[in-house]
Amino acid sequence: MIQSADFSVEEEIAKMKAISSRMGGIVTFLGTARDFSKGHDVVKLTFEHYSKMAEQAMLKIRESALEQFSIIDVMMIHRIGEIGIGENIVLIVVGAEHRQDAFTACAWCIDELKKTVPIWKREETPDGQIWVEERP
Amino acid sequence: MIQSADFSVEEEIAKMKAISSRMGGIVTFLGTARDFSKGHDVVKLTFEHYSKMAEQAMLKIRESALEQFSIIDVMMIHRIGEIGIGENIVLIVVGAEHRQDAFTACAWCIDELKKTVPIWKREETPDGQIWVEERP
Amino acid sequence: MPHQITIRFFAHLKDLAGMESVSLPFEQDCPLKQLIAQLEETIPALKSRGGIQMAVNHAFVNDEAIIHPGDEIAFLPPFSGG
Amino acid sequence: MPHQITIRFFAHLKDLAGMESVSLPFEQDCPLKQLIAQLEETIPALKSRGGIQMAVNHAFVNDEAIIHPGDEIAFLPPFSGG
Repeated sequence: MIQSADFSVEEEIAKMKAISSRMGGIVTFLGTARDFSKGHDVVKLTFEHYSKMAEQAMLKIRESALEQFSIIDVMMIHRIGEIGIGENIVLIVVGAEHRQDAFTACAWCIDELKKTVPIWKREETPDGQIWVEERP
Repeated sequence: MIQSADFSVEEEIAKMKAISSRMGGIVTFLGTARDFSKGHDVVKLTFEHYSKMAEQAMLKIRESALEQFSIIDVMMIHRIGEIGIGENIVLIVVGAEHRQDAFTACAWCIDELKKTVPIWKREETPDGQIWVEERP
Repeated sequence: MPHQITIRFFAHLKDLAGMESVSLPFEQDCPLKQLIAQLEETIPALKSRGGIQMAVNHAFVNDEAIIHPGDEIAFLPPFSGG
Repeated sequence: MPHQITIRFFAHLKDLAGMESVSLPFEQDCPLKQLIAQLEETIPALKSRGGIQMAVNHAFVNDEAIIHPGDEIAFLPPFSGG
């Protein structure tokens, strides 16, 4: 899901837990806005996306993760628009019977999101705005 | 920390975020009580611990993780006493500048906790109580 | 939609192109690379693009893809979400 | 504390021993293995222990460790936290 509103990690985990009582491990990745990046200060972030394509790419990651890992479910949210330092950017929640599968799938999903979802970050720095293009 | 009370994932993540504005990734492992284990139903869990030794072992894991991984901080909570199906058992929150370090450290901490912290799980099943001894 | 195509720019390409999107009259199928060549004449800054991926109707394509009237073409710089 | 030691049992060993802990009179230093041998005579079920680790004063030790009056000795079955 792509949205400008913030999300609650607790609520998203609660939704994940509600899916199955077989769930033994939930691994979560939360990406937040840092005040420093590659040697310069950052004051604020703005995320832009190619709406339809980004939604499709997120769905594809979910389907592919469910196919290739022994997990029960995976949920992804990415925020767009203006995001202040310390605020939430992205959340990935993976529920599995066993923790190793959840760790592997969660790390894979965030890597894949960065590679395949058309979302772009603009950093506002004391010296102006920078569109970030490297994959961290 | 070892406690019988439940914890709030959101609050623990908020505490982690407050530690540093350099934090870019927070990886969380939440272990919850499953209703099924190694072929039998589980109705309830009870955790027992060797208090002083368990606290020491948890501190040692934290120190060791801070030493060997590029992370900003790590926080661990394990509950003891009675725990119903679907309830939280253990939480590990790792904050880092970069996500790979957070994933690696979080997975290491939960492995290490299972290996080195004197905590024991008793499963209540429809056929009686079982002290679990294998390392999952 | 028929007889025209829409071209969309994102991130720094939007700044380079000076616009977010443009609709152009378009009558006859042609390879994407031909369309790009034409655009580069109008917007020379596009020539400096590196690592750009192209999408047609929300699917990644290469330069050889054939563009039809009604298509939505997008210039996508390297992503930086997450 | 002097002139006695405390022995603690956990998890299924607590059930086997029929007690959580016991304090025994103890005057003279001796190796842990000697103490364990004595305990096994009193509580035969302890003989069947597998994968048990021993701790003295909250630190892991092996059978050769020397026990002193005042020590706390713990029988620790394989852990199952997390």
